[in-house]
Amino acid sequence: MQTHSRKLLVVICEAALERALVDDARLLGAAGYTISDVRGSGRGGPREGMWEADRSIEVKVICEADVAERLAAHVLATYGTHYAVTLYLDDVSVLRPEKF
Amino acid sequence: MQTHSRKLLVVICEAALERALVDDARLLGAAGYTISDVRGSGRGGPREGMWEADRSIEVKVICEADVAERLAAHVLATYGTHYAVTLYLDDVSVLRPEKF
Amino acid sequence: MQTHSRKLLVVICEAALERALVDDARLLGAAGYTISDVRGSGRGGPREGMWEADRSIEVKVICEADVAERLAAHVLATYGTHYAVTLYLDDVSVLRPEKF
Amino acid sequence: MDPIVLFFLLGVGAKLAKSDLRLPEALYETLAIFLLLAIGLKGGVELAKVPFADVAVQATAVVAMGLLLPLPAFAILRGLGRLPRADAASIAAHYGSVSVVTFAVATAFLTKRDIAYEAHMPLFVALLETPAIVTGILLARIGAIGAVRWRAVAHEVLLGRSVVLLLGGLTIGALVGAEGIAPIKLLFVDLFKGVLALFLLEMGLVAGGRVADLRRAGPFLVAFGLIVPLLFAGVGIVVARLVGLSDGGTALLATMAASASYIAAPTAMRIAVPEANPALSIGAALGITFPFNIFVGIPLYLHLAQTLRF
Amino acid sequence: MDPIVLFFLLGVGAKLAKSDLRLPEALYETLAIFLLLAIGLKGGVELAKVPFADVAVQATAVVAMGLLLPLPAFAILRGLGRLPRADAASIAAHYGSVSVVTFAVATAFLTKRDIAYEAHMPLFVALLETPAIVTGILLARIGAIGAVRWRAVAHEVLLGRSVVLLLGGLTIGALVGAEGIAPIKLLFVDLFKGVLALFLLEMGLVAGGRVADLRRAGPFLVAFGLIVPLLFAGVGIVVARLVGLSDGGTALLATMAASASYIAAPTAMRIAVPEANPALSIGAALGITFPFNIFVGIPLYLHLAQTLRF
Amino acid sequence: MDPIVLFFLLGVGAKLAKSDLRLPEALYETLAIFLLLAIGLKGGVELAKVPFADVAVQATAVVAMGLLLPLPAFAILRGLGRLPRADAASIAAHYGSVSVVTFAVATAFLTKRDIAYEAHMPLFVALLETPAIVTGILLARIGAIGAVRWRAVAHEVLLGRSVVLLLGGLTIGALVGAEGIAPIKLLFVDLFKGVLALFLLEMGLVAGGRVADLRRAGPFLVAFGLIVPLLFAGVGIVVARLVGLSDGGTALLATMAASASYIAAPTAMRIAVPEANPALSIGAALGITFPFNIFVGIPLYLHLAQTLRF
Ligand SMILES: Nc1ncnc2c1ncn2[C@@H]1O[C@H](COP(=O)(O)O)[C@@H](O)[C@H]1O
Ligand SMILES: Nc1ncnc2c1ncn2[C@@H]1O[C@H](COP(=O)(O)O)[C@@H](O)[C@H]1O
Ligand SMILES: Nc1ncnc2c1ncn2[C@@H]1O[C@H](COP(=O)(O)O)[C@@H](O)[C@H]1O
Ligand code: NA
Ligand code: NA
Ligand code: NA
Repeated sequence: MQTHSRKLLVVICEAALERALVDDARLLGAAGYTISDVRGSGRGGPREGMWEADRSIEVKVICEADVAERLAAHVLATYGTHYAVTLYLDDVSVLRPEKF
Repeated sequence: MQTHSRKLLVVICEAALERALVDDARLLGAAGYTISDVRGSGRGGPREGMWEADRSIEVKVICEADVAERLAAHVLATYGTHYAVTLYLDDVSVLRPEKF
Repeated sequence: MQTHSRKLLVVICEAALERALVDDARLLGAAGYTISDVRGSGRGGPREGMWEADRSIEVKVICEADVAERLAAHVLATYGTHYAVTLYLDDVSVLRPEKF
Repeated sequence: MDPIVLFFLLGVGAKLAKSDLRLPEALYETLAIFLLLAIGLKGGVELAKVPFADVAVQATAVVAMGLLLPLPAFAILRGLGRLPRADAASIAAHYGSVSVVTFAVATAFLTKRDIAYEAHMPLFVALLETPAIVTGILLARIGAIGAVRWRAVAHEVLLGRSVVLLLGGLTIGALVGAEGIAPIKLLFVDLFKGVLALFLLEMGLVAGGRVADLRRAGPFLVAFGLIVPLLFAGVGIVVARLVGLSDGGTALLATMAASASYIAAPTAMRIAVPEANPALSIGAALGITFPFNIFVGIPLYLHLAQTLRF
Repeated sequence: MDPIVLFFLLGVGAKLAKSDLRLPEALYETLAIFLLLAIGLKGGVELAKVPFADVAVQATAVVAMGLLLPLPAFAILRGLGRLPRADAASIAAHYGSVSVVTFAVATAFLTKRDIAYEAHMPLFVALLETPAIVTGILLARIGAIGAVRWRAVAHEVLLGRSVVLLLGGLTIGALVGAEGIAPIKLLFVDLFKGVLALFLLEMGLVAGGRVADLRRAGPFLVAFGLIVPLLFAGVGIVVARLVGLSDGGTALLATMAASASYIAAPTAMRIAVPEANPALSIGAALGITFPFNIFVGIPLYLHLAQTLRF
Repeated sequence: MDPIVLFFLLGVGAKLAKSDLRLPEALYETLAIFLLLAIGLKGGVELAKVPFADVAVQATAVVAMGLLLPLPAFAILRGLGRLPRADAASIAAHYGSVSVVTFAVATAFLTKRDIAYEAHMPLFVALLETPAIVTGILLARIGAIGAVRWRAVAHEVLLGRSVVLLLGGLTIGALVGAEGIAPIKLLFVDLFKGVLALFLLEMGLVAGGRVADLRRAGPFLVAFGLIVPLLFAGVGIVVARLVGLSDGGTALLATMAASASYIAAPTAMRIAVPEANPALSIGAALGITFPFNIFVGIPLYLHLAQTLRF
């Protein structure tokens, strides 16, 4: 089965950033995204998602390496300093390259 | 610590496929699966999960490479054309190979 | 863009372990964690998350390889026998190494 | 104007204005479960009082109507709309089936005006959900019936949430009767209208989100969503008269016929006829026909029911 | 028949029929929180009226009963059932503890028949939850008490959701009294029965899902789940008589003794005795004993309470 | 003592005791949506009765108050607290805005004592939410107004959930009037107090979780959270007197001025002034000022409103 390698960018951050991240992703060339509600803890302390300001999301974007890098850099530059943001990149393989 | 490499197949699709995917996974030899509710957007447009027909799920299956490939191929062949489906494969390592 | 490789440890288990896992992760040197509610099935049979004893969680920890291995080994040794637990390790790259 | 429909407008407005107002999905499910159970219970209590023979005749007529309604819809969609077979069949199934919430709004409308109706009408809602879906599938699969995963479909339509809750409520209501229900009446009867208002707010948010679909769907489907309900209401009125329903009951059956399903049908058709584009059927049912019915249709159908005599 | 238990049957039926009916987990939690708070509030209002001395005596007897009940259960499970120590201890803890919902169904049953009972009984529900769990853990760990993570366990049982909400409700109710509660009575008192019906629907869905466990568990555990409640109900009646409870109160204490916990106990035992197979205890408690009690047990216990005099 | 505030204490206690009691997030959202809608509906019904001119004058005064309140707060935070500009501006915005739940508790407090108040006060709650946020952003961005993403901010504050639901409820209430609301009164009016109690339980859990923030925030912010509400209450009373509100209405406006937003403001400031540390504003608003107001403030403000005459 022929597979094609892509990057998976995962951004875990405050729910307040959802709208902004979705726009950024589209602008920077991502064909889609997947979001799930999460809770957790990091340097910013625990975020249990019990109410508005305490909610976190995990945003997944599968895309070309360059798009992923641009998006990751943009996210850190724009939100990294003042928001609770964690992100990582992963190498994945997809079957329908045209989709991503 | 000795680890064993396996494939992680992730399928993001309409919630309507949950029952079918679970059956397929079992039939094609997966020992288990994990599902979470997600929202997102792709070529099929946004799916915000506000109600039945708008709900999406993410299905994770850890298994042998061949099982993953068979399952991935089957999912695309069976549901890829008419349903909102995105999938990718990833290389992961597990500690208890007999489980997967 | 300069990236740094880290390990992503994913533990899928009974919700009853949430508090314990979070403590273990901190003790063994993880700087943070992310949790989401999931459902699924494995050797222990289906866990549909319909009520307390039936709920499952997925815990993600991004950390140094040695921390990940210690944590993974600890989790299996402590909970692997009697609890519904599945875990896997993945190689990911992060941009802010000091965070993990 | 009835406050509950204003909640629908509030939802549509909020969505179109891109407000971040969003009802938690668990609330949506909870409200839906509540409405289905409550409608069933209320109907069941009355069902126990009606002679079986009468109900049997009416029920048969209603099921027959459900089986046949998709045919004219299909013809229109194929003939005038030039839609692909699968899409035409799927839309026909949605319109042949019934919208539980539209029915609930109609009953509230009648109650407010003290217009009596056969209180066992909810039984017909449950009976109307399924037949049109079967017809729709057959229309999509003529020549390839074999290809239909009937077991999966049957499971979807017969054991789907809405059928189970409606019939479950009907059965419980029929078994325990009026004073058996008394202790839970406050929740399932007295609070019904308020909960319906909340659900309409949610429906508004959802409908507001389908407007984009409609633009894609084009003028034909919009016209279809406005005209077919009138035709079907007419059919409903005729059937109601034939089985001797009261004016109120006639208005309700007309509303059922005129309403399009967006709960049972979408799920079932997605599984049975995946190649049909759900945006078309749901966009028309939710974006056009649902609002049309609650604002224009229901009062109109009542008027017709009260004036058309044979 | 009481409508609320029919909701349980509806749930079981839907699950066994593999319907996709599924109450959102948030709804399940919400209903549970509501029931616990409401039961506590109602009891608290009455608690304020009862002379402390009487309650103290009754409470002590109830706690003692909770501590001791697991012993005979454990003996049966080990002796006759030949179950591993951990499983026997865990199941014994579940049966020594109490099922809040079974208690609620029993109070509804009495209310419907206008049978009076000590209105502060909810206090005893709160008191019965914990002791049996402690005993169960000790039974599992004899010889290895040290190994028990007591802090975690204590946290689980004393600060677990159900104890906090029951005692919290009791305290608030006792502090503000009847007319203090008045403004929130509509929600916490008048709506109680309806909410209980919804919760029983959910319980039915859950119980229906445990049938597979029972098959694994085998005939002994099924018999255990049917017979032990009767024994425990007997104990409950004796204790109730000794502390001079009314017939209604006696029936309720019998029900508490006969019921098996599926909220507090499972969570606590999972942490304290992980090697015990939860499918056994939950399968028996939820799949056998819960339905047995709400259909057969409660009426029977009331009958016994009304007939057995000393 | 009012039972509903005891629910707040129960929540705080449970959280501090590290109980695993946790209301599902969907329930929190549902309760919030319900309260906002209900408050709006109730106010709207009355709004229809009041001559427009009077309301217009009062509304203008209230908006002006909202725009100016952040200024003294900002001065104190910068001058005495030596806080960074962004933090001072953000906290000032929170305190200039309003807490809907504090308002609800105050109305319950008045109702319990049969103290009349202008029933259209909810309009002012809706009007007070936004202005202070705008001022706060301007204070944070003096010299760099250009940098503000005004469109995003405007969207947040004008189309945020709370404004949409409050104004939506007000509009519906005003359109249908008292007897139009009747059929949904049971849910939105009669159940209000009970739902408010549940929400306060949740608020307690949240507030209990912010105590850590306060330790970080330090004594100055604690003092700020206790004293500024008194100053603002004074302002509120003066404004209320100027526009000729009744004693009850005056107490309510004082409460609004004294309360600090933790729904609209946090979300908006997070987007407009991200460098401000949310732990400070939320910690003070929720951990100090909210409890202070519901336990001490509200009774005090009423007393002042009844005694201070001009
Ligand atoms: N080491 C980590 N592993 C997994 N998730 C993390 C980690 N650090 C932070 N997170 C997640 O990212 C969110 C924001 O992180 P932070 O900005 O460090 O507070 C946290 O609330 C966690 O959900
Ligand atoms: N590039 C992508 N990255 C992450 N998730 C995606 C991507 N494309 C699609 N998805 C997810 O897959 C679902 C179906 O995709 P599609 O079939 O393209 O509409 C979407 O609703 C998203 O949740
Ligand atoms: N092969 C698998 N792939 C993905 N998730 C799995 C797999 N096996 C088990 N799981 C998840 O891990 C949980 C516990 O697994 P188990 O201990 O095998 O019952 C299950 O409920 C699933 O959610
Ligand atoms: Na129809
Ligand atoms: Na018991
Ligand atoms: Na204020």
